[in-house]
Amino acid sequence: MSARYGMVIDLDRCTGCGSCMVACAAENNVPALPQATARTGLTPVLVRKVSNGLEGNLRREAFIPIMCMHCEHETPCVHVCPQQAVEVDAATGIVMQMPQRCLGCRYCMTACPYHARYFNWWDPSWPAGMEKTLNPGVASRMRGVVEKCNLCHARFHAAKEKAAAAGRREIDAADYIPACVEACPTGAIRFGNLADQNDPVAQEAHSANAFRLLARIGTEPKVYYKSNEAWVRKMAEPGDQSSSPVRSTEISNHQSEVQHV
Amino acid sequence: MSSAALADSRWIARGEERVSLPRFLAWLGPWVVILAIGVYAAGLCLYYGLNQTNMDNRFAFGLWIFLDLGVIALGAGAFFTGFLVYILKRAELRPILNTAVVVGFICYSGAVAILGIDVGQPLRFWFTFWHPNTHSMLTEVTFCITCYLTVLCLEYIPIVLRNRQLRKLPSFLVFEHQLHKLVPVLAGVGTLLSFFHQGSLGGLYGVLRGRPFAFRQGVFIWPSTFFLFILSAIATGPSFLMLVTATVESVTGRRLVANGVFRRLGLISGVLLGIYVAAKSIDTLVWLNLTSPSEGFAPWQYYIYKPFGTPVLFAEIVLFGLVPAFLLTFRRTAERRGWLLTGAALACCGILMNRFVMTVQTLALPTLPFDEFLRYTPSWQELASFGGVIAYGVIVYSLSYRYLSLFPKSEGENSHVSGS
Amino acid sequence: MRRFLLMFGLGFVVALLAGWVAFPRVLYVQKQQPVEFRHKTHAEKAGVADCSECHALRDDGTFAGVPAMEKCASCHSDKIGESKAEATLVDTYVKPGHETPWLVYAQQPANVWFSHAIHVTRGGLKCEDCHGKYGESDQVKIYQVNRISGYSRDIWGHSMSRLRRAPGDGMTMSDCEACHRTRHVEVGCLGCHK
Amino acid sequence: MKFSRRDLLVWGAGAAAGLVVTPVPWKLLDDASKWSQNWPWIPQPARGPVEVKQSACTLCPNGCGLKVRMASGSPVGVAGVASHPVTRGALCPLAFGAHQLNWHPDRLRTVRHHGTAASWDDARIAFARACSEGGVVVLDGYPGRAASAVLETFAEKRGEYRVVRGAETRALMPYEKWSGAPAESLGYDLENTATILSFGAPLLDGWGVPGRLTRLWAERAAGQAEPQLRIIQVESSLSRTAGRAYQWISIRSGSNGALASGVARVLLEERLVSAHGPIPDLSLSDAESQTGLDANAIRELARMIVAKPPVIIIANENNPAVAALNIVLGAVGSRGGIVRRSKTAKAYPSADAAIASARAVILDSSVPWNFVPQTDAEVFRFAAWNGGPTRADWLLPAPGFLEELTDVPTAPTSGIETYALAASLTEAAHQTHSCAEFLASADPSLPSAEKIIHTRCAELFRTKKGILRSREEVSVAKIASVQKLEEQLWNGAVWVGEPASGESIRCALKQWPAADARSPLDWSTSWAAPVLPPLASKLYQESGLRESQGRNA
Repeated sequence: MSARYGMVIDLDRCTGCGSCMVACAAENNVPALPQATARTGLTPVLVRKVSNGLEGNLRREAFIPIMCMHCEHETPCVHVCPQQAVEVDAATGIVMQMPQRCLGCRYCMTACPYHARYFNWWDPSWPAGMEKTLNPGVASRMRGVVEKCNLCHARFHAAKEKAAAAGRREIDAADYIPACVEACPTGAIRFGNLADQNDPVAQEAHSANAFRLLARIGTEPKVYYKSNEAWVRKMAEPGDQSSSPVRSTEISNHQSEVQHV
Repeated sequence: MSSAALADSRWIARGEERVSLPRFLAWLGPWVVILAIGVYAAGLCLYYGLNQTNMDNRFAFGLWIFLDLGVIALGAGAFFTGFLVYILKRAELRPILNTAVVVGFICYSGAVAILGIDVGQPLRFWFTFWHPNTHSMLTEVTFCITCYLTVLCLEYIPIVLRNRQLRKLPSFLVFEHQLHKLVPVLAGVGTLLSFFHQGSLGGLYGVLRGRPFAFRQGVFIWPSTFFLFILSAIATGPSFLMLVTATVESVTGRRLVANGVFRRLGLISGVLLGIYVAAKSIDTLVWLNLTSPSEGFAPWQYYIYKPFGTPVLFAEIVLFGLVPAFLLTFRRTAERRGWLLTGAALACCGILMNRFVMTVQTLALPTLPFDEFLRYTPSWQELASFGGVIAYGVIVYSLSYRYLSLFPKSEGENSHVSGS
Repeated sequence: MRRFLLMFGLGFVVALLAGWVAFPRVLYVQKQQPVEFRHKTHAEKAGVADCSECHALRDDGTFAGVPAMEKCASCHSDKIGESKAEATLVDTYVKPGHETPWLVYAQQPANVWFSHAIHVTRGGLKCEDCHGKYGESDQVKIYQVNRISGYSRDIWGHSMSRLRRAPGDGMTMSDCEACHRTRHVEVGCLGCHK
Repeated sequence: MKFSRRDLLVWGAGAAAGLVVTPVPWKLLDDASKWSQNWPWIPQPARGPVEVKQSACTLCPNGCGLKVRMASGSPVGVAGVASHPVTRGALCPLAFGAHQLNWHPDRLRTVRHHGTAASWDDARIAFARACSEGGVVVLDGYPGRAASAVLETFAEKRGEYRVVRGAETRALMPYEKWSGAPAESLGYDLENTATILSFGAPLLDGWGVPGRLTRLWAERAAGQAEPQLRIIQVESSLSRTAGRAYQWISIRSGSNGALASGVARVLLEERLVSAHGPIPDLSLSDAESQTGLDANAIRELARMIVAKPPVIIIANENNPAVAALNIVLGAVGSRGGIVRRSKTAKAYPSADAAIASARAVILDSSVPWNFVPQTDAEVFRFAAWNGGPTRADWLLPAPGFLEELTDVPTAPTSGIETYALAASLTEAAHQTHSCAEFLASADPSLPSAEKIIHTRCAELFRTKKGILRSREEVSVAKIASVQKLEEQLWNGAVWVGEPASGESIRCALKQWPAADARSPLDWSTSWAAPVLPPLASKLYQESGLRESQGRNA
């Protein structure tokens, strides 16, 4: 039976600690390049800070982890890739990016409304000796290709192999948990099979305060968010933000860094 | 006369008068320098990777894509003139046919060269042919541009082979003759290919569901921009040819084509531009009132960021659309060379502006509600490669003009103004 | 015209020879295995009946590949017989405790993920379906490595044209795909890549 | 036969046509792209089996449970241990990239004396000379370890042993002063509390054992309108904790003591608490003007904190006025309050005071890099990473992450006693020695840390108290031998003591203490490594989530 892996991220639980980002980078052999900036670095999952736009003690902030949304319908990146380096996997629903097939045209990056795709502007490198700490399940990429969250596919491989060795066809759900989900200290990021009606994550995805970013574009993302706070839910859709312009510090902090040498 | 000049003169078509070799070299010199810097910059990008540019994850396309879209749009004159001459049998346009082919060749080869730097892994270019994604507009563009560039080469080769020295080789002459017979067929094929890739280039952005500023509703299987790009390209292609020819005329001080040709080109350009402006206006209204709101984006959101306010939209449609359409169509303005060329220049600016808006503004605008408007300034490497392509164009055109017979000889002889 | 054909033909033939005969020799570097290992000897004399006795799956389902020194040392802690290979194995590797730097014919690049457990345990493939009958060979093969890509020759297969190949010759992605197609097993890109 | 130019052209055309039907162009095209997929200068992970080891983190004194994936002798991934009694699987963000720390460019690789490279022998000679000339002060940032015992034994003979405390332990110092129970033996019974009033402590942002309270908060409070656990955060600006708290009370910075006094006054005057205590001198209107909160807000806060008992007050520093509020609330020595988890822990002298007479000061690698001893003596500083400019005379490279065999005593804020062992999972990348090893080489009569660990395990086995927590729970009484016990501990099991009893803390508070206006130290003082794992600095650099802390890779 084909699965539809997805996530529900409870924004009320996210403290913005960034564990997901570090764990993701370590799992996926993302290099820590000193020359990379907010706009040229690789952050398959990126925690964005948003606020309700008010000041003083009325101010509230929330953190939104953004990764590939694994769009189910008319997946923008899959449609535009000229050489089938991206596909929606029929068996899992995972949007798979293949850096080895990638031409580096970056058309998919312009197509992605969530900016969840990252280009390798540099060849990856690590301080001498640190390459020993690379995760054997993931090949490092080279410069000139696009990468993104593949839902920790190395872990899916391991789970599949373990199941096969035991003679099973289906993986054990406990064996396949992406790094960000595993790392989240508050359990804000939950992972499951959205196609399975009995999966608590699937149920949560359809609960009252669950929402998806830019749902009206119609790409059916499989990453859901959840918040009991109305102002946070308003972050999902563009609209009347003009009255209270919402600033994302992530971008404004680094505006000056756009021009690099 | 030095031996070099003597050797040089033997390559110039008999009866044609050209500037002296030193003057020609002096003209070429600066362009060669610009080209050399461009090649060096491109080399840096290939060797060190695209970190040499100022593009980033959010501004994943930059100056180069604008250049590609721009020159390919301007190069549309090549296929369209071929179409008019060979398919619609408008023989009066034949004098500019060679120029059209050379300009087309320059634009397309320049665009392909820039694409070769712009992709992160140029060695994998053939994957697009081996593992094509038929849903992708970029696949369509790649296939058509590659094929059409081949067609342009086949159209350009006979022009080259007719050079005074080269035609001495008998087999070349035979080859040229055979190839020449193919030209009407090539024009047909070229037209078909060009229709598709000009359209696909429009589709490239029109299909971007995730970029509501660019996304357009489909007509058949293509977004409306597919057709708008074809229309705008064929509308401005003749204008650009007119500008190129006029520029060459003023640089060389010779009248190269009859005024009637310009008038005819202007009329074609103007009428098509008028149709384009009407279609673009309808498209804009549909997009602002239906497409964009249905995706949850209020249209005014796109125009609150400086410098991309509503004046840009106005300029694109009225100043660089409607105005040149009038200038090029109506006799009172079109019969005056100054107004005609102003109209042509405005039309070319308009298409460049359209391509700029589609590529750069689309990426600068936020999609997520907590995103910000983005800025990007090209690096010197990007600018230098850009300049390199322009210089390449000027050099190829200058060489072609000097050594090949681009314009019918009679025109050149009769309207000889000064002996430059 | 005759001269034209002659010259053209001459060029054609020279290119053919260069492309089909000289090119593969230039493209691939030949390397010797560190020890003259013989599968046949092990099967016949040491009574190793099954590939998995040495090439085993680990507990977590991963494939151990070429066995570690430990495995060799379990029999070859001292020299068995007088052969030169035996001496090399014991003196150079077993006694000092160094791993033998075997050159792995079927080594896939870093971006490939291949699970023996899935193919063998679940899919029921036999070793020779992919590896050919190398397990019965009496001689250690020369290891050939592509100068440009760094791939073992066994990945492309022995035939340059890849037109007429013995079963188990070649392990490119097309070979994987072909087998998957005939068995109607669909996997995405990341089914086999990492 | 003579070749003409024409012949050459035709020959070339033939060759070109021939080449097309050979593998040359096609194979080259294919191989060139394969080359681009396998560029030799791109590091690729090693091939080989992966195994998972369970251990404990030793980067700071909180000893979180770690699951470490090992490949080819190197750690390649870090995750939390779900069965860990305190962290329950949660870790701080830095831990996930900590396995890269050993290769950090700022790793100390050689002994350095005044900035120039020296040898271990040079350091030993210099230290021996110093020892022979006068006293030695040993500074430890992580007391309670077997290695600490080595340090202490050495110091007893040759000088003095002092402890550098993190902000969390410093916040417990007033209770040590008032009750005599050492701050090292006190902890917070967070698991049983219902209301936490925090005076600027970054509770959800790395405070204490980083995962402990975040887990509790996530289970009992996050996203709930009426949470089981209320965190009330008093802070001048909107911090991560303030933003996620049940209530955020914004006051002027530096007025924590005044607010605590004001709240205490309301509690006592309105008889909201049954306990008695000295009434603060500060009037409510003074508290009002100092904090910027109006009197009603202070009253409301007082009512709010007693509305859902048990309540606990957490300070972010050694602030007696804030600490006294806990006494007023009766939260010291009671369930859900501040508990004494061990009766055996000793009180240590603090390292804050100036070091008057010593010939040498030696700093264990657990002392935070930014701690500067006030001394004129020769300073020997152990550290695994170079945290920037230092006044130490000697920099001595210590073992890095997972390189050292050590034991892991109870975390400073923990409400229960725990004990774990951390094996040396990976070979030291450089020639390193721990401070304890160094001292043992100076004084061969010192016991080795390993021997002390054996003794401690034997002691645990002998008392038969507590349980061992791993994937399953085993009572120590049921373990067959001390070897079994030790083996399980080396494999990552955690010994958990019996729940603390509260009676043993009696605070004698005669007079309301003056508010201590000292500004709180950065939370990162509890983070012993002076540098961030490269991935964490990358995170700060690229996400803007935090101001850059520490030094980048």
